[in-house]
Amino acid sequence: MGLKQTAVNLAGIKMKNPVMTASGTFGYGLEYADLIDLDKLGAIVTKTITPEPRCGNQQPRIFELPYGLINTIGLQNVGLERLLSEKLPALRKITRTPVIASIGGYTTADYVKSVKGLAGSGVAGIELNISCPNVKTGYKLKKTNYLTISQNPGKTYRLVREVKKNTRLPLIVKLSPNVTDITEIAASAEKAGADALCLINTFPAMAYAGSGKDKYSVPIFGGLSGPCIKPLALRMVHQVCRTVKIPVVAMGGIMNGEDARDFLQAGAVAVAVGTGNFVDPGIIIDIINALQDTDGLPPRHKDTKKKGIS
Amino acid sequence: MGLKQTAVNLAGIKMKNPVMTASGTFGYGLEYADLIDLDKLGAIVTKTITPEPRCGNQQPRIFELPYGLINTIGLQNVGLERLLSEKLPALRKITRTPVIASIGGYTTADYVKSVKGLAGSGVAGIELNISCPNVKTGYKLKKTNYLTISQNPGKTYRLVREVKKNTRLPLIVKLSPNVTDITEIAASAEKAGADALCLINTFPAMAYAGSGKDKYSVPIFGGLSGPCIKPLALRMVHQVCRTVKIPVVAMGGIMNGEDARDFLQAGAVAVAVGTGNFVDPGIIIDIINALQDTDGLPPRHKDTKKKGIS
Amino acid sequence: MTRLNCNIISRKEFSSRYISLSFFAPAISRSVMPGQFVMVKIPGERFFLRRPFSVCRTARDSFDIVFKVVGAGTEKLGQMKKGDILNIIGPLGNGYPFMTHDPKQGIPFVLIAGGTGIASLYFLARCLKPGRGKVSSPVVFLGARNRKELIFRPELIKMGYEVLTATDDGSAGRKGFVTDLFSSWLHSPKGFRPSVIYSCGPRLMLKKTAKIAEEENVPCFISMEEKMACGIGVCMGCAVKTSDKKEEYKRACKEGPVFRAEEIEWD
Amino acid sequence: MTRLNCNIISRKEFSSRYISLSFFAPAISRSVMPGQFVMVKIPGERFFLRRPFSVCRTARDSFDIVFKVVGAGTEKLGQMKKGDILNIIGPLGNGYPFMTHDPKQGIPFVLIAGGTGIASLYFLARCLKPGRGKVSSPVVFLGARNRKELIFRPELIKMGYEVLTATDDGSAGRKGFVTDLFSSWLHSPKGFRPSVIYSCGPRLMLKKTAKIAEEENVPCFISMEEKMACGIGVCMGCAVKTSDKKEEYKRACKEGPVFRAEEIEWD
Ligand SMILES: Cc1cc2nc3c(=O)[nH]c(=O)nc-3n(C[C@H](O)[C@H](O)[C@H](O)COP(=O)(O)OP(=O)(O)OC[C@H]3O[C@@H](n4cnc5c(N)ncnc54)[C@H](O)[C@@H]3O)c2cc1C
Ligand SMILES: Cc1cc2nc3c(=O)[nH]c(=O)nc-3n(C[C@H](O)[C@H](O)[C@H](O)COP(=O)(O)OP(=O)(O)OC[C@H]3O[C@@H](n4cnc5c(N)ncnc54)[C@H](O)[C@@H]3O)c2cc1C
Ligand SMILES: Cc1cc2nc3c(=O)[nH]c(=O)nc-3n(C[C@H](O)[C@H](O)[C@H](O)COP(=O)(O)O)c2cc1C
Ligand SMILES: Cc1cc2nc3c(=O)[nH]c(=O)nc-3n(C[C@H](O)[C@H](O)[C@H](O)COP(=O)(O)O)c2cc1C
Ligand code: FES
Ligand code: FES
Repeated sequence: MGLKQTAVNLAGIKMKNPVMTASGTFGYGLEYADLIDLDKLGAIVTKTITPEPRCGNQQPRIFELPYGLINTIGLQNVGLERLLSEKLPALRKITRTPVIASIGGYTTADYVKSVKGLAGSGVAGIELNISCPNVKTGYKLKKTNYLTISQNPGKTYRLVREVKKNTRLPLIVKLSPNVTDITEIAASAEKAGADALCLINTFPAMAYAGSGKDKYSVPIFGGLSGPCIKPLALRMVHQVCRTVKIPVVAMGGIMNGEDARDFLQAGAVAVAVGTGNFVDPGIIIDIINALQDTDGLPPRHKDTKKKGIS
Repeated sequence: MGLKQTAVNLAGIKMKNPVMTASGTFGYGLEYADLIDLDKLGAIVTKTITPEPRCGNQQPRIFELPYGLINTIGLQNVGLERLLSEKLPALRKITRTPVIASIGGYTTADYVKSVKGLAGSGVAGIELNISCPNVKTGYKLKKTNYLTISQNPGKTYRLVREVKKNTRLPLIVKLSPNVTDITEIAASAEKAGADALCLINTFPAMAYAGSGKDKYSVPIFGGLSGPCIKPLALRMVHQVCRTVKIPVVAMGGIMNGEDARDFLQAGAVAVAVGTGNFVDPGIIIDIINALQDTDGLPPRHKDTKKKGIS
Repeated sequence: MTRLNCNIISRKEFSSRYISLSFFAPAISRSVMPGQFVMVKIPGERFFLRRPFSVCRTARDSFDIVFKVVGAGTEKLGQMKKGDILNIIGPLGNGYPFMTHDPKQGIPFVLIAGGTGIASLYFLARCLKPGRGKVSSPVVFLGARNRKELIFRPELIKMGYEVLTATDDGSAGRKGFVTDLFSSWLHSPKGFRPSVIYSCGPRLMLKKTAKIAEEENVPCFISMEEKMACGIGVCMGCAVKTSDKKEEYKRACKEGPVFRAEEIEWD
Repeated sequence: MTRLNCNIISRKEFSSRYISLSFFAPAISRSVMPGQFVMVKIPGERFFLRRPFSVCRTARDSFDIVFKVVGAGTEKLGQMKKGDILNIIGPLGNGYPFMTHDPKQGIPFVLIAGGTGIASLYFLARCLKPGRGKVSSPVVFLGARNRKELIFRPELIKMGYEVLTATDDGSAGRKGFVTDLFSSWLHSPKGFRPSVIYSCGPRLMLKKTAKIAEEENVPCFISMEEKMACGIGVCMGCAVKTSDKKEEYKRACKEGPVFRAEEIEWD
């Protein structure tokens, strides 16, 4: 049984296999270089950067559950300039794997500034993070929060269209699962010119982080990731793959080859591993091997019998 | 350390403790009578009934995950008439615990018919299920699906107002978590006259149910419940308790006393146990004991420091 | 129906994948009927739901289950040892009705078991007096993947049953489906139209059995396995489609698991 | 930094809640420096994230950790036995810089440990030559809940350190905070302004230590514990607020866990 063909073309980004890293769980690609062979990855997605550096939220930022993780990092990042001057050149030195830069911001201008800055930087594509639940503002503030505008189809449309005008790089739009109907948002992004979609970002969640008597003094609000969100992510990927024509990158609780195959079967062109990297940095390589060793990529869009809500 | 005072008044329903059963996980209250003392419960919520009996969805209806459950029962129920003539009288014979009837339907008339039928039946309150993800229609059908109208504030408002006009019983409106902003829906229900809110129903989810070669032939779509949804439910309960004045019944993955206390701390007046009943029918009694034995009910609405999205 | 912490008092391996456990549980052993089942809580948080197993034998104070390792839950269950304690709810469901010899004709009954389906039928076989009708002894048709999985055969023979076997791989008895074996036996010189058929096994096998029973016009009771969340009738997860006008979907855990074969709507 | 499956070669119980484990791992033992830590994968699916532990001792081919059972993860870790294999990533982070005696004055250093904070400081104590300055031996201030939790005291004395202890319940040494002990020692006849302070322990203790160090104008290095998801610098979960203009939040796992005390922005 030889290795199976696993190369995919994601909106023009040529990947040797459909497995990439999820933004925010792989730093700027450099940190894992000691532990795994970066050349084996399909693509590397960097931590979301903003034009200016950001310092992120207060502690605690991490809350572990038996089946997932709540994080409230708040987009701590080195900023566009250091990404361009330090991180990308360093990464390029150690691997040829395509690098996708994830960008975030507070205004349309922020996003435009970042895509312009990334032109000619050597990145293979851009991921538009408009779905981070961890940045100030949120449910009480009525002001537009760009980092959650993927909860609104009109705003999504306008931002994506504007960004698209300013870059020739493949544009992947990352969506929030925290919406009534994700197909509506997906359609807006597609119409506005997105080359691919990425779903899903984390779910807004909450836990009481302390223990014993202190417990209720520290409510932690943040994004939920990990195995527990997989059934929700899979449903959304399945839905969206049946309503848009552009390719979908799927993620949400992928921990092994079988999880990855489920998402590919549901229609995704590529998958990303996030929280799994923390559990074990070797997971992503195991997943790539599993896809190559067993039966290759599953046939997509083949569900025939459908049940329940579909 | 004596037993702590745990009685609560839920919109006029006097409960000896704040722990009730979640609709659809406790049948019509009769089935568990051999195993647990029904008199100990705060309230019993019946399986959602529709005016006519319903036979529900095809097999498989249950998919187990290590941290939750996907079900696609499809509201199999005996119908209003048998509820009134068989189930409620039988239940009344064996317990004095308040019974709340959960009702569903396909038209406003269905709901109105059920509440009218329930007048004088001895039930202590009515739960309006407008959030079941498991009934035909769903994401592809554009036709109004009454069982998911809690995804739309306007429709929620109109249905609740209409039902409220036709009953004097306390009306608890059960909401779907599958919305962009649950506070908006909660506010509509409150404005329309709901006496209490119940959150959350299950999340639309998907899994491939087979194994090995057959795996991808059986995609199962259904509602996700159990421990994995707790961080999402807790976030929504916390949000809603800060935006409405009417009491909230909270549920989603409650498996022990600590889970129950988390929701009460977040602001809920009562909690419901669903999937936990399957794991162990004794769980609900353990939870009641835990609330009585330890520190009584936690002080509510007391979070001061807030982090992340709040 | 009770919920008990039950001590495992013995464990037997038929093969590495067929294991039987005995539980100390007088409250269950003294009331359970053949065809009824128990819901076993398998230790470990990841086994969220209890697992249903038929009772296959009882003693005064204990009962046995026998199961095949098919997934993570049965894998874990198979690792349990004498002295371990498991939480069990039972007895659950409705068992097989005892209709055996046709009193006028003395015609014996027949049991048709596929795979682990033998569990509940073995218990039934122990409770019914095999006796000997005018025609012949009651016959047990035993189907399995291979020789190793043909369990309880010696015990059944000793009790006075005639046992005919079929295996998928031909490693014992006839190669092929047990229903085909039954069918050709029926039309063979030794065959007879039984007074009643009891059957438990894979869905397809039950469907074929039901068809033959209908053709031959023999009363037939089958035990149906469906995925169960609660096992006691509250979740409606285990619905079986029936021809009943009033209650189209019946609960395998409550109205079943034993049904009259003609009631079932096969698809 | 490597990722290895490490065999537990010995296990020691200081008390039922203080346990130490030795792992066979030449790749780690030969390169790890005091103050560095490892991320241990605790068996069982429910332990989603790895747990960080300081290295407290090394031999040629092995290293030790010592930990207190505080939650489900350390509980499980405490049940591990000789021969069990755990997956470990390390060494991680930056250790304590070696600045010890003030060369001109011969003034010794001081270690201040609270609770499990002794782990990394014990390793440091073993690597630094305690020697004896003009003034006195280096001093270890050891604070813990109670007598039982004051670990490594005999070993430190044997190595030539002076060890002063404080316990919350007064069951050994002075009753109260170790920082108060340090503070009154400083102003006592035996006290001296140390050449450098190394400290590890609860946040509040570190904050107080930092304050004293600042007042006395002594260089001070502290090791900070923050919740960690990755331990290798990718998740930004372990951020520590610093006065650094360029990088306000530093990563405890990458730029730390050892920081210069004056860098930290306490709140
Ligand atoms: C009334 C009844 C009696 C049964 N009696 C026996 C018996 O005596 N001996 C025996 O070996 N098996 C019996 N089974 C089947 C047995 O319950 C399953 O093999 C077992 O639950 C598989 O668990 P698992 O974790 O190993 O498999 P997994 O496939 O990992 O289980 C995943 C989920 O699917 C359910 N499931 C899987 N297979 C079945 C099945 N065939 N029927 C129902 N649910 C299933 C499990 O309960 C669990 O919820 C019976 C089933 C029912 C409904
Ligand atoms: C760099 C570093 C070195 C450490 N060295 C030691 C040591 O040598 N000996 C020792 O006993 N302890 C040490 N700790 C603390 C140790 O990691 C925690 O006690 C342990 O993770 C608790 O796990 P648990 O599952 O028992 O607790 P739980 O509270 O159930 O853990 C839940 C989550 O919180 C995290 N967590 C809990 N307490 C802490 C803490 N104090 N610091 C960081 N994360 C925490 C856990 O890692 C886990 O992700 C160190 C921590 C850090 C950051
Ligand atoms: C610690 C952490 C940080 C994250 N940071 C980002 C980020 O900067 N940008 C982004 O688009 N997504 C971010 N995510 C979301 C992940 O990329 C991913 O969408 C999500 O975690 C679901 O995948 P998983 O379940 O495999 O982790 C972050 C997730 C985690 C856990
Ligand atoms: C098998 C099953 C059937 C359910 N049926 C109903 C129902 O009929 N009506 C309803 O409002 N909710 C129904 N629910 C949802 C529960 O009442 C509850 O809202 C949900 O399961 C979350 O709580 P849990 O995590 O404690 O189970 C059902 C849930 C399950 C698991
Ligand atoms: S398994 Fe729940 S009703 Fe049968
Ligand atoms: S723990 Fe992930 S960056 Fe430090």
